Amino acid sequence: MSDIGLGHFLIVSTMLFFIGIYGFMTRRNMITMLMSVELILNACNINFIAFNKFLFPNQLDGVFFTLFVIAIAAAEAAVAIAIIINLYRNRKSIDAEDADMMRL
Amino acid sequence: MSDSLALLLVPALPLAAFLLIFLVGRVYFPKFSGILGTVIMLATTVISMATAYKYFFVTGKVDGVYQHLIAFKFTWLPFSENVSIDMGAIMDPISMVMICVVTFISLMVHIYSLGYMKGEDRFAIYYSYLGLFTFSMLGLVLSTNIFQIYIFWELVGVSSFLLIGYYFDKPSAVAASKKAFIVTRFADAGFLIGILVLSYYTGTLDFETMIARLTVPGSELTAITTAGFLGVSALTWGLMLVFMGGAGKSAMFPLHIWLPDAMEGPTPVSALIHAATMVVAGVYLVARLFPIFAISCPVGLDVVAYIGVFSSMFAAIIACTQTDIKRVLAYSTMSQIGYMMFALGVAGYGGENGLGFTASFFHLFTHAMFKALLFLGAGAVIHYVHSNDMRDMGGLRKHMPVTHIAFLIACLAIAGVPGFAGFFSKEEILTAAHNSNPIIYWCAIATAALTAFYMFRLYFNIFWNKEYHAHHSDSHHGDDHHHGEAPWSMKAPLIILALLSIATGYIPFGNFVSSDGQALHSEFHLTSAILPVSLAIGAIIVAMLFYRKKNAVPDKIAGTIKGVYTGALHKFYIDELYLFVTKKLIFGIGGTIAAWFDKNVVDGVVNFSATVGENFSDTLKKMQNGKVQSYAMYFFTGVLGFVLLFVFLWDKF
Amino acid sequence: MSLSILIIIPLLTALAVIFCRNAEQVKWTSLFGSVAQLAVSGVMFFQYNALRKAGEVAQFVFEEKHTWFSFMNINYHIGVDGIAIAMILLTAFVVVAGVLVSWNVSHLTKEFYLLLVLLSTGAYGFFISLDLFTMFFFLELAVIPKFLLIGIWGSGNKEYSAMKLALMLMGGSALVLMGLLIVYFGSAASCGAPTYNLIEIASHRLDFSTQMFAFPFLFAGFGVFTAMFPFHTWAPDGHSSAPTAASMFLAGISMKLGGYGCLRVAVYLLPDAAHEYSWIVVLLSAIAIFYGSFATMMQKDLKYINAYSSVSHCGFVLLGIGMLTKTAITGAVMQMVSHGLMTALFFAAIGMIYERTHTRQVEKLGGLLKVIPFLSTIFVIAGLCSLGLPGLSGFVAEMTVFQGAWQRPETFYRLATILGCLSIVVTAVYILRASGKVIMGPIVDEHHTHLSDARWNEKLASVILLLAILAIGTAPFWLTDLLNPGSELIMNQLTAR
Amino acid sequence: MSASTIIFYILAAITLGGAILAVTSPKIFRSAIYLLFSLIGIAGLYFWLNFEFIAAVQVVVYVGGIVVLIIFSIFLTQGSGSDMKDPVKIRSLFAGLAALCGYCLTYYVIQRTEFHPQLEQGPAEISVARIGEQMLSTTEHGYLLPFEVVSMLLLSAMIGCIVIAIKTRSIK
Repeated sequence: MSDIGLGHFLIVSTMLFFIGIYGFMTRRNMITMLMSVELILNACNINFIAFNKFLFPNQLDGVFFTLFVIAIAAAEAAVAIAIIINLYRNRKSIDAEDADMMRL
Repeated sequence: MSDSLALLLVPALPLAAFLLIFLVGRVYFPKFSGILGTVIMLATTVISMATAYKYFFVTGKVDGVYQHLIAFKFTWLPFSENVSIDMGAIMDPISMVMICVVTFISLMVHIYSLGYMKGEDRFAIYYSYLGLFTFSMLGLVLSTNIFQIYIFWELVGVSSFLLIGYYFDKPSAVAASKKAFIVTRFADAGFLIGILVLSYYTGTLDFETMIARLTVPGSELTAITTAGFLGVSALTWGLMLVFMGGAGKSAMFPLHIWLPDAMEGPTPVSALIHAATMVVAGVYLVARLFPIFAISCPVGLDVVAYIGVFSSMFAAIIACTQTDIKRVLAYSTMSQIGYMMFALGVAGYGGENGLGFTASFFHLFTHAMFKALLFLGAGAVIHYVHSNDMRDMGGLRKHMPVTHIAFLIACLAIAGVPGFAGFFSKEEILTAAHNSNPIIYWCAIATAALTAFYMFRLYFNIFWNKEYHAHHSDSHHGDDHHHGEAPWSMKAPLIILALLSIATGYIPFGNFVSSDGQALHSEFHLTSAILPVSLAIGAIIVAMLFYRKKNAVPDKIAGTIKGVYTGALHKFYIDELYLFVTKKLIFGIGGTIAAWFDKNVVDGVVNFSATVGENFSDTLKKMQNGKVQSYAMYFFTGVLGFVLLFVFLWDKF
Repeated sequence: MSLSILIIIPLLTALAVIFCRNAEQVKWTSLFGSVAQLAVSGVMFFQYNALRKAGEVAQFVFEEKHTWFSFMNINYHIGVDGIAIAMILLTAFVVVAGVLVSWNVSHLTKEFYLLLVLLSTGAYGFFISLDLFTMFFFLELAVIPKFLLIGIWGSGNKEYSAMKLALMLMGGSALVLMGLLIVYFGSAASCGAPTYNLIEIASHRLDFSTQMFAFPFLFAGFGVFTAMFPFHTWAPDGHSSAPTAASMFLAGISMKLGGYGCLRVAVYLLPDAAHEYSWIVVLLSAIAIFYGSFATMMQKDLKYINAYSSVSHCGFVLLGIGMLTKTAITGAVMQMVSHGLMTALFFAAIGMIYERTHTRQVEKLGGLLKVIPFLSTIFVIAGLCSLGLPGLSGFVAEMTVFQGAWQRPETFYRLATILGCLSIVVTAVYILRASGKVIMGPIVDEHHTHLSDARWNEKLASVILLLAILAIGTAPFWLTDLLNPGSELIMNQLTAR
Repeated sequence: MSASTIIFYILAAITLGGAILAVTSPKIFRSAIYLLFSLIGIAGLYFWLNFEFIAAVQVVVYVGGIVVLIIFSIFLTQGSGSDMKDPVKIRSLFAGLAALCGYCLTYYVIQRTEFHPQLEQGPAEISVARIGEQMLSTTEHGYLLPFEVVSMLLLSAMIGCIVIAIKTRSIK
C-alpha cells in the first residue's frame, strides 16, 4: 500500500468533482451536462470508498453508500434522459440555453 | 340716526346692492337692477351727506378743532394681543369729505349709466359691480386701521379690474384690466411690506395709535428711526413703501402705465373710478398718514412732492399729443393727481404751513366734480359718435348743446379760469408751492398752462374744428343713429355737475379741512393769481388759434419739435420699457429658468433615481433568466462563499 | 362626544358602499355619509367652543385611549385641539364637495367612491391621532387609495403619475417612520420607557441630540406630503392626471397631512431642533414660494397651473411653520385650511370645464364666461382667492403668515418674507393670465359655443366650498379664535428652552 | 516508488484526463467515450483499493448501463459527428475560475484536516457474501430499509421514465 494515502484519493476525487462542476456549468448540451453530473457523483463515490478504506476499514457503510449512489445515479440518468428526449421531441433542441421556459 | 349706524349703513348699502343684484337681480329682474342700484345709492348719498353735515356743523368740532371720532370698531382678525386688523369707521374731516365725494359721484354715475348702458347684455352685472366698487371705496375712506385700508385697497383694485374688463370679449379690455390689476398689485406688495415695517416698530395697526406713536417722541419712534436698512431709516422705508402703494393706485410716475389703458372700461366707470374716486386713494392715503410724514419724515414728503410734480408735468406733456379723448382725460387726471400729491408734499403740519394739505383736498374735491363731468361729457360724445378718436369728431356743438356747455364749463374749471371751481383750488396749491419750493412752483405753473392748452385742444377738436358728418354711421345703424343728444338720465348728471363745477370753488374749504383740524383762513392774493391766470388764458387762445378751425399750424409745430412730439405721442416709451422688463426679463427669463429647472433638475433627479432603480432591477431580473446553468453557477458561487465563511470566519468565533 | 365617530362614519359608509347594488345607491350613500360627517364635524366644532368657553384648559379634548399593541406601547389614542378641528372641518367640506363633483363617474363607480371614502378615513384618523404610531397608520391609509384613484380613473400619462406620486409619498412616509422610530426610542431616556404618546413626549422634552437627529427625517418626510421644494414634483404630475375629486382630495386634504404633521410632530415634539433648523425650513419654503410661482407662469395646462401654484401656496404653510412665531403658526394653519378649500374649488372648476371642453390647454380655451357663466364665475373666484383677494380666505391666511413672519427681525427672515410678499404679484400675473385667456376674451373654439352650464351637483359642490371660503374670508376671527390656543401651546413648547 | 504507486498514478491520470476531455471535447460522441474511460479509471481505483465488488458494479452499471444509455440518447437526439455549440465564453471563464477556487479551497481544507483512522485493521478483502448479508440484515449495521427505499425509488423512476418518454398522440 506504500505511500498512497487517503489524501491522494481525496485530491483525485476533488479534482474530479470540480471538473464535473466545470463541465456542468459550461456545457450547453444537456446530455453532456448529464455526463458532468455523473462525474460529480463518481467523485463522491471515490470519497466514500476512500474514507471507508482508510478510516473505518472494518465497516462497510462506505460501500453501501456507494452502491446506493450508483443505483440512484442509474435511476437519475434514466429519468434525465427521458426528459431530454421528450424535450427534444417538443423543441428540437437539447441546448440548455433554449430551455428557459421556467422564466416568467 | 346715530353716527355708528349711519356709517355702518354707508358702506353696507352698496354692498347690499351688489349682493342683491349679483345673486338675485341678475337672473330675476335684470332690467330693474339699474333703478334698484340707483335708489340704494341715493339713500347712501343722503345718509353720508347728512352724517358729514352733522360732523362738520354739529358734533365734530370741539374747541375749534375737528376731532377724530371712531364711529364703531370691532376686531376682525387678531394677530396678537395688540396687533389686529380692526374694521371700523373713522370720522374726521378728510374721511367725511371723501364719503361725500364718493357717494355723490357714484350716484351721478349710477344715474348716468341708466341711459348710457341701456340695452347692454350685462346691465345688471354692471350695476352690481358699481355697488361693489362703491362699497370698497367707502370702506377704504372710512378705515381706522392701516390693514383695513389695505383690504379695501385690494377690493377697489378688483372692482376696477372687473369694470375695466366689463367688455370681456374684447381682448384689449382684458389686457387693460390685467395690466391695471397687476401694476397696482405690484405697488400693493410694496404697501404691504410698508405696513409690516410700520406695524413691527409701532406694535399696532391702528391709524391713531400709530400716528401718535410716530409723531410724539418715544421708544417706538426712536426704534424706528434708528433701525435702518441700506442707510435709510426704517421709518422712511416704511413710509416710502406705503407711498409706493399710493402711487400705484394714483397712477404716479413710474406706476402710471395702467391708467390710460384702463379707459377700455365703460366711460361712466372711467368717470367714477379712474377720475374722481379710486385714483385719489393715494392722495387720501398720504393725507391719512400726513402727520407722520410731516413731523417725523420730511424726506418722505419731499419724495412725494417731487414725484407728484414730475408726474403732473410728464402727464400734461403727453396729454397734448394724444388723440383718443379718453386718454387725454386720463393723462389729465394723472396730471391733476400729481398736483394734489405735490400739494401734500409741500405742506407742513399745522397752521399756515398746512395750506398745501387743505389745498390738496380742495383740489381733490373740485377735481372730482369737473373731471367726472368731463368724462361723462366725453361719454355722451362717444355715445353719439361711436368713436373715441377726436379725429372722428368736430363741430358737435350744434348737435349736442347741453353737453357742449357742460363740457366747456368743465374745461374752464380745469384750466383755472377765474370764477370756476378749479381756479380756487389750483390757486391755493400754487400759493402753497410758492411758499415752499420755487422749482416745484415753476413746474406747476408750466403744467397749469399746458393743462389749459390740452383741455382746449380737446374741446375745440370735439365741438368746433370741422363740421360733423355722420359718414361712418351708415347702414348698420340706420336711422336710429341720430337719436338726439342723450336721454335725460344722461343730461341731468351733466347739468348738476356743471353747476357744481362752478359752485364748489366758493366753499371756504380751509374752515373744514386742514392738517391739524383747526380752521385755516387762507388769504387770497390777487397778485399771485395774475401769472397763472394769464398763462392759462394765453394757452386757451393758442389752442383756439390752432384748433378752432381746421388748419395746418399744429402739424407744423409738431414737425418742428419732432423728437419731443413723437416721444410724447408714444408716452415716452414707458410702456415698452415695462413690457420689456417684465415680460421679457423677469417673467420670461425667470419663468423659463424656473420651469426648465423644475423639469430638468428637480424632476430630472426624481426620474433619474427611478431610472437607476429600474436598471438595477433589470440587471437583477436578467440573473433570473430561467437557465439552469446560470442558476447552478450562482448556487455554486454561493456555496463557495459559505464554505469560505465557515472555514475562515467560523473558527474565529 | 366620542371622537371615534369620525372614523366610524366613513368606515360605515365604506361598508354600505360595498353592499350597494347600483351606481345611484353608491352615490347617495356616499353623499349621505359625507354630509353626516360634515354635520358631526360641525357639532364637534361647536361643542369644542362651548367647552373652551366653559373654561376647559386641557390641550386636547374628547380624548380616548385604548391599548392596541401593549408590548410596543402602541395605543389607539385620539383627541383634538383647535388646529385639528380646523383640519377636520376642512376635510369634511372637501369630501362633500368631492363626492358631489364625482357624480358622473361612470366607470367602476362603486370602487371609486369606496376609495374616496377610505382616503377620507385616513385623513380623519390622521388628524385626530395622538399616538404617533396610529398617526402613521392613518397616514399610510391615505396614500394607497390615491395610487388607485389616479391609476384607474386618471387621464393622460396616468400610470407614470400614479407611480411617481405613490413612490414619492411612500418614500416620504418611510422617512416619517424612521423619524418616528428615532423619537420612540429616544423617548426612553426622557419618559422612562419608549412611547409613541404625543402628549407624554411633549411634556418630557426629548434630549437635544435625539431631536437634532429626528427632525430632518420627520420634516423631510412630511415635507414630501406637503410638496416642499425639492420634493414637490409628484404634485404637478399627480394632480394633472388625477380625476377631479382625487385632485381635490390630493391638494385639499393630502397635502395638508404633511403640513399638519410638520407642525404637530416635527415642530411640537422637537422644538429645540426646530429652532436650529428653522433657517433651512425658511430657505426651502421661500424658494418654493417664489420658484413655484415662476414655474407656474410657464405652464400651459390649467391643472398644472393650479398644481404649481399649490406648491407655491404650500410654501406659505412651511414659511409660517418655519418662522416659529405664534402668529406665523396660526397663519400657517389658516393657510392650510384656506388653501385646501380654495384649491379644491379651483380643481373642481377646472375639472368641470375639462369635462365640457375636453381640453385643459389654456390656448385652446377662451371666452367661457359667455357660455358657462356659473362655472366661469367659480373659476374666477377661485383664482381671486388664490391671488389673495380680501374677503376670500387666501388673503386672511397669507396676511397672518406675513405678519407673523415679519416678527423675526433677522435680515435673512425678512428677505424671505419680502420674497413671499412679492410672490403675490407673480401669483396675480399667472392667475390673471389664465383667467383672462380662458374665461374672458373671444371664444376660441366654436365647439365651445354650446356648452351646458353647471348641473345641480356641481353647483352645490361649488357653493359649499365657496361658503366655507367666504366664511373664513369675511369673518376670520372665529378661525383665529379656534386656532390660537393650539398655536399658543406649540409656542410655549418652542419658547421653553 | 513501488509499482502500486505507479499504478495509482496511472489510474488517476486516466480518470482525470478522461474527465477533462469529457467536459471539453467539442464532439458529443467523443465526449461520451472519454467519460467511459474516466469511469473505467475509477473502477480501476476501486480495484486498487481491493473493493472488487464495487469495481465490478461500477463497470456493470456505469460503463455497461449509463454510458450506453447516454450514447443511445445521443443517437436519438442528434448527429454524433457534428460539433456542439461553443460554451458561452464569459461563463466558461467564470466557471473555470470558480472551479479552480473551489478546488484550492477544498485542497486547503484537506491539508488542514487531520484524519484519525481507526487503528484496528479490517479484512484485506471484503467478501460479496458479507456485503449481501449486511445489506439485507436488520441489525445495527443492516441496510435493509435503505435497500427497500432504493428499490422503490428505482421502480418509481422506471415508471416515471415511461410516463415522460411516452409519445402522446394528441401532440403531433
